[in-house]
Amino acid sequence: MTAERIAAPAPTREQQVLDRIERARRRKAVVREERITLAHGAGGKATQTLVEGLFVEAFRNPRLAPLDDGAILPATGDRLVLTTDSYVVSPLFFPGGDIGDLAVNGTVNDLAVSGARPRYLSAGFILEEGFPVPDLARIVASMAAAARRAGVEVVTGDTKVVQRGKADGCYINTAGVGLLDRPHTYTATAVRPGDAVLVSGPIGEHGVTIMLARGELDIEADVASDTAPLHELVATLLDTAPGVRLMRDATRGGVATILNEVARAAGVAVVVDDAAVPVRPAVNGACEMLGIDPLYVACEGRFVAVVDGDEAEAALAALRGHPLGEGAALIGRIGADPPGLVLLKTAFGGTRIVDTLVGDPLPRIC
Amino acid sequence: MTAERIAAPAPTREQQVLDRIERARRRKAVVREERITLAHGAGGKATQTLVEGLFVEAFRNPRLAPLDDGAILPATGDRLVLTTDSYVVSPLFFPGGDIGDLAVNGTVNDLAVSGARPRYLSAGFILEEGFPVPDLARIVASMAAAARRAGVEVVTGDTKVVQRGKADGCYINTAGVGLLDRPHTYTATAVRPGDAVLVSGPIGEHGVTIMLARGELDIEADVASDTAPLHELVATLLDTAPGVRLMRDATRGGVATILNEVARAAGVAVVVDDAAVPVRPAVNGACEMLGIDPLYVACEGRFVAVVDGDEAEAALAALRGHPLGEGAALIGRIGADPPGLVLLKTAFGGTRIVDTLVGDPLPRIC
Amino acid sequence: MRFVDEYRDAEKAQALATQIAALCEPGRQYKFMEVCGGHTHTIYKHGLEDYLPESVQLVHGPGCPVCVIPMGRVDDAIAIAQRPDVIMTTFGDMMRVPGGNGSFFDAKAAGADIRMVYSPLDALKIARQNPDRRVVFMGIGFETTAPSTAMTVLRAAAEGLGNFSVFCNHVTIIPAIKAILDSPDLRLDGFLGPGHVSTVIGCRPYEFIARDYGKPLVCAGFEPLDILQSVYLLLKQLADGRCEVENQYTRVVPWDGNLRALDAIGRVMRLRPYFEWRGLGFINDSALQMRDEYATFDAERIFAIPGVRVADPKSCQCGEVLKGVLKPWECKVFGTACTPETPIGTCMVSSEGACAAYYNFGRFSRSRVKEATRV
Amino acid sequence: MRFVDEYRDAEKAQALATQIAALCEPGRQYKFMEVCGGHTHTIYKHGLEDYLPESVQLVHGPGCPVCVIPMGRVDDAIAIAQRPDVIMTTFGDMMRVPGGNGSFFDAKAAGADIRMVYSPLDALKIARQNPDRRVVFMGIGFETTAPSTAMTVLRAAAEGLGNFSVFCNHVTIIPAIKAILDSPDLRLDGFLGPGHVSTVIGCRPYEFIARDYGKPLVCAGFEPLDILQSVYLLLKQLADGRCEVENQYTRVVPWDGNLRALDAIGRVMRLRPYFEWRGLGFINDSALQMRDEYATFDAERIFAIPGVRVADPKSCQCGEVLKGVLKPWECKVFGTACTPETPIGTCMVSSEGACAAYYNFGRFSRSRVKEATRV
Amino acid sequence: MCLGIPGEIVEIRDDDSQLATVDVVGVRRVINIGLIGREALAKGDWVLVHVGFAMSKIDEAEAAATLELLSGLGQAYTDELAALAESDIT
Amino acid sequence: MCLGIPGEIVEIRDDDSQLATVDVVGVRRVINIGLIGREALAKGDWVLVHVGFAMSKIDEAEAAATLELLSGLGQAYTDELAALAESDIT
Ligand code: SF4
Ligand code: SF4
Ligand SMILES: [Mg+2]
Ligand SMILES: [Mg+2]
Ligand SMILES: [Mg+2]
Ligand SMILES: [Mg+2]
Ligand SMILES: [Mg+2]
Ligand SMILES: [Mg+2]
Ligand SMILES: [Mg+2]
Ligand SMILES: [Mg+2]
Ligand SMILES: [Mg+2]
Ligand SMILES: [Mg+2]
Repeated sequence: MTAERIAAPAPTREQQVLDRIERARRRKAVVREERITLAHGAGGKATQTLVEGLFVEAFRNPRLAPLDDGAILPATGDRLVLTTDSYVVSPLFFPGGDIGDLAVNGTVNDLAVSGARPRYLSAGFILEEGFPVPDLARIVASMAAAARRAGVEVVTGDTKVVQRGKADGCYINTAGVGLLDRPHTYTATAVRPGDAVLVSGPIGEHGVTIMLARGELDIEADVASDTAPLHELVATLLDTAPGVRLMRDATRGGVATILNEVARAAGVAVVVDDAAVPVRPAVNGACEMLGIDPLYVACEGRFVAVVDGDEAEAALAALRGHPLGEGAALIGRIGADPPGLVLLKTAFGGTRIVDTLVGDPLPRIC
Repeated sequence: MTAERIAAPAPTREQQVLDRIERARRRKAVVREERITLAHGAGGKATQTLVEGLFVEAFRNPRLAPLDDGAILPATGDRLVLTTDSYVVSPLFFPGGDIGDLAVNGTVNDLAVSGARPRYLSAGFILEEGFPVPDLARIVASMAAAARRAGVEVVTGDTKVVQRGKADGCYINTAGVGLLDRPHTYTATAVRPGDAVLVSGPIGEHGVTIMLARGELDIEADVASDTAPLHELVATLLDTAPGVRLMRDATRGGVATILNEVARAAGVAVVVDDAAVPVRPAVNGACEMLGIDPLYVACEGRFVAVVDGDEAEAALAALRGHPLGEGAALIGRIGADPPGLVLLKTAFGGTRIVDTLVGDPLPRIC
Repeated sequence: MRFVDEYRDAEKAQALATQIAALCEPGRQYKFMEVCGGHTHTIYKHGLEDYLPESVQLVHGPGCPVCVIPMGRVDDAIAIAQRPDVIMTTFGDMMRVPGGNGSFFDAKAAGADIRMVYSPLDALKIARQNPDRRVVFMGIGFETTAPSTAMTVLRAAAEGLGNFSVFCNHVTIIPAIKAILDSPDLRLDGFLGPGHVSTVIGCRPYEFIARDYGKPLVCAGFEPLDILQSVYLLLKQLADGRCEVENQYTRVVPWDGNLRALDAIGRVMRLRPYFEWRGLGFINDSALQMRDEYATFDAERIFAIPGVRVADPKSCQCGEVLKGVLKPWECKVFGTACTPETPIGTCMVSSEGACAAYYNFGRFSRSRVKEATRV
Repeated sequence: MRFVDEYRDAEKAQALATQIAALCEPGRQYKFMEVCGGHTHTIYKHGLEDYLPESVQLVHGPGCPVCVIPMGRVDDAIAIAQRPDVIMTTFGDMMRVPGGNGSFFDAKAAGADIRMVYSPLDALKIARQNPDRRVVFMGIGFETTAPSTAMTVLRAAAEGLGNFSVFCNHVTIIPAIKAILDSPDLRLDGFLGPGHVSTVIGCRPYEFIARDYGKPLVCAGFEPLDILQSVYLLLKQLADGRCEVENQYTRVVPWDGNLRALDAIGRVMRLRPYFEWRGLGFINDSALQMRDEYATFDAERIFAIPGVRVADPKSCQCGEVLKGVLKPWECKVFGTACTPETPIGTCMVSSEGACAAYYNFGRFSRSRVKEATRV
Repeated sequence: MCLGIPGEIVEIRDDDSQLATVDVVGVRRVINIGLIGREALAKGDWVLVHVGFAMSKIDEAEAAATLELLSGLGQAYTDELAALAESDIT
Repeated sequence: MCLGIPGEIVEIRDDDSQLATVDVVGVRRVINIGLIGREALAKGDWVLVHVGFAMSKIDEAEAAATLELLSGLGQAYTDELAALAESDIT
């Protein structure tokens, strides 16, 4: 023992207390509150606890861990895809999923249908003061599970808390970065007459599920959201059919809206065979009851693909070979005239226009 | 004239009407409504009109134009930075800026302080039913102006409309992608004893401006938000001082929170000289009146930099040479002990801890 | 779906089409009015006209309850809805109908608490859940819908629910048909009768049409085969020289209607001396109002409403369309100034409105489509 | 800032520190209580103890109005706030104070309409703007703040504002000081008197402290030099063998106080027979309640409040800290179970609370800091 | 006008609430049957539903008769086609 | 307790509202001066502001006296330092 060591003063009682406190402060952050308060969004200790105790815990990955202002990502290849969506679904939890997996799958799907490999997500939460922390934990867990399933990492995020009455529990924005290895650019202007129109599965399940889950219509049906990550299914399709012109996930506005976007952008006619459009009976029943058209109802795990007509059958077979594409169907063809319009050959044998909808499909009595 | 030409049937009156309609439909989209309705978020015609008539118009660039599910970006270099923030500021318009330039500058700044060249933004709008369209147009215009100023492009976006009473007019999420050319990674763990702490200008102006702009405190002062894009100022600093360890824009939680994050992450003591911290008189006066500490008040155009102690003076000179860094100051040093704490040498000559705040700084009477 | 899919069979339709074609006298033009907007919707939604020869023309009648609401009544409803103590409830169909100063959607965006319901009973539920608010149900519809409003009022009365009331805009179909029959500029060969109204009023009330006006009427169901068969039946009457009221929709419509439903209406409501119809002007005894016994459930009496008559926009030709005088595309503003996004007339709002149906479903010419669908 | 910056001068402080050191008898320990939480805040915020010799110790008194509110009163306030018709208003200081079942912040998150105000007059404004709601102002504070509450009530009465009331929790400083002086386990050498309370009550009410208890008191301002000078004046009295009430804060505190303010209090409020103080128990005549003449503005009479006494948590030693018997860090739960995020006692909530001030500003030991700040 | 949809009665409430549950291809809703009357309805009956009320009981015999008529027309058409084919005018 | 802040009266309302505007380094707020009285105040006076009320008028002479006293102590200290330097005990 050196003299110096002996000379080091024994810590005072105060210092012992302070050391104990510092140890306590270094312990793993645990969110103890039952509800979100404004403090969780103020950037101080509560925010820190929420981020470390909940988000980092669930999304754990080396790019997120430093919690710096931005996440640093290795970028291989020479083209990226960036996309974003905010999720404001109500209710937050519904048969088949919740806002959490929706927020991951939705953005993954926008990347996938752009032809990119989904890789990184950002997550921006807007929470309403009073939101139950267990609900948030559940949402975050399902985001994390969805991210694992889709092979993406949540690498950066943000949390804001707004006054009670200034949100609806929880809104989530995700932005996604995907790596575009394939040489093609999938865009509506590539579509040309003679192409075939495919849909990857039965439509309208997500939208009908949400409408019924709100409980206001007092309608019960055995339906569940179709929310799913489509990147594998898309990859399967692209590997089989090099003549894919365009893919779109059929979210808000449904299949009808996408087809109209295609018709307008490419200056072509889209001719759909109503009888070929896959719709599950319960979805159909609910739509009949409410007087709405399944073609306008949102999906969250289906996409529309326009492919070279010669590859239509091969493309369909490829889709059907994947569990998420079992219900895929060839629903129509691209024509030249009348440009900009979507026509439907009705099951009854007639023909009509399918236009873009003005607003949300509203339940109607007449 | 060939026989065929003569044989082409003259269009019927009905067809003439229909042709006129199609021409009308191809005209430039113009948002005619005074207020946002749920239809603007439903994905149909109103959404399309809003996107084409307002957003694309303002943000015009070739990557946004296709309005596909994601934007395709050329990626040069081998590292990217991804960041995100949601903006929920109230009021939406305030002296010195609005939520629009805030949403651009804030994300640009997170990229800048990560050492990246800000390049691309996504923009996710959550609008409250009833939000005045002219206000939205004003916000979008100021986003576009801020983007131009910062040299970034808004390449993809999303719009949701929520029921009245489920938001506060307009929330914006931006995610940003920056290209990281510099070999360094700027992160808190790089900080070491002997380093110097700089702030790029007078603090607290944004936070005080917002508090007063709410009008609830009935306090008037000649203050304006400091919102500004910091990428040029950061570049100036990095070009001068290769020994920059870390930069952070001092947003929510203010300078004090950042310093605590540094102290904790790096296991160092941060010792700040209160007298050296630049605070404008009006900010100081408002803080005294409200009983809050400017160190915790948010800035939106200031950053904290920790640099090699030997480069402190050069770094300071570099900052001060740029218009946005005129008020820069050397405010403290990094020490070894006590690790994890931020100490303030008060102007009065004493010493105290500066801890992370529990919640928002609240106006207090005692 | 049972009782639905069977009546959407393309093969049977083809057979009917052949029979229909066979019944048409060469060179003669036939013009039948489908009274009901539901028929209009079916016709366009299924592309039914593709089965009809060019000589058979279907014209769209006044039977869309949303299309006939005058602007002033919409303004009145919005005035009630704008009161901070009121929750206004209505069917989705009403949300986009323009008044003199915007629609329910606009009023909602501007702050009024307006909620869509699937059933008037849902409005009652809202009233129970919000005892401190006044819940108004905007009742629209013909005799099909009036009984449900009446039953709801009876239920509210039984529960003693003091915060519920009805803004009654129910209308009656017979005076409207009579107004059309009396219109000088009309040439019709017969009527497709409103199937669902008839579940309540039965078929007897139509007898004067055949008897006094010499026009055959077939009470028709709402599936495409129902309509084709009804057209067939009309043509058959004409071919046979008969002029009768026939019931094609026997599976649903009893000849005598639904006495319980008529009773419910009669207990709660009585005829208004006159009521304005969009485009058709004032028609005597053509609408329902709340009886004095239910004055406390009558929003019209509880709230001060502006009650101002708002003239239809000058450019609006809904009246002509509702009377079947003009085809939708013949209206001067169709598809340009008047579109589903920016409707000028109500016929452009409801998916049963003739203009909206044609715009949304039928907006292309027959010959080009034949080309297009061949791909 | 005028009247502020002059009193934050480090050079003058150094001079004072020298004089203070010179006045200390070698070997003697001095213990002065700053009655007022504002002083506590200043002491920590400016690091004032760095100027004091080890032998001079400042102990923190009961003068933080937030720290002394018992849990039951917080629960009562929350019970009022939870009524859907009520808007509760209070100062930011109150928001995080824990009751038996959470704080105002928790209640707000759970749905109560609770708003922070800067002045009671702002609460009045809210009452004017929300005629259909009942606006309650939670009045807290000593005699400094009570006059503003009283003036606000007088104004509300003059305006005939029927939807405004006060949940009165104003307390009086003298009985609290007396309770501390009567506490057996205390050893104090003098008091720093509460400067801002004294603007209202003046210096005369302290005379019994010097006269009956033999403790000098210096009425002290709130800038760091004010406090150092007051410590100097206390040490000087002790050195001179004097025991008086002195006024260091003459620029603001008149010896006789503010008669208008006292009058306003007297018109609207009267003493409560007894009131519970956090940690100190019940003290007679130590708080204010609304007079009968203003019963209609008294939230305690308007609303049914639980009024249940909630015992302080077992582990809480706020009482000892408020009496100056324990230093904050000597409390068993300090900094571990009791932190500003999860306060057990009220002293950890207000930035004037002794525990919060020490935790936030002073949580490191003197010797290590000397090292640290040398870098 | 007046969207009506056929639904099968799958449950009738045992009280005087006049409520029943209908099923439309697996989709269920509680509706009011007061306009028909509980006594006139049984499980398995089909009704036409409009705005949450049963408007009329669907007459299955009449439905079958209509369809038969339509098939008859179809038969006539098929016969005609057959006759046409046989006539062999080419 | 009781945060108080000195502010300069820059405007006194001409009515009986007992309101005045104070300025704190360029920051302004309307406050109530009813606890001092309009008659006792003039533009340019300084008051101590607490929760939106003026609690007392700041006595500038007393403020100066306090500061002088503090400077005196400072002077004594400086003198002492000077004396110390002069004594040259090294
Ligand atoms: S186009 Fe519009 S205005 Fe013209 S008839 Fe149709 S709905 Fe009426
Ligand atoms: S540490 Fe907490 S419980 Fe202990 S005395 Fe301080 S405030 Fe009270
Ligand atoms: Mg940042
Ligand atoms: Mg997107
Ligand atoms: Mg998407
Ligand atoms: Mg952030
Ligand atoms: Mg998409
Ligand atoms: Mg960020
Ligand atoms: Mg940021
Ligand atoms: Mg989107
Ligand atoms: Mg058609
Ligand atoms: Mg200290």
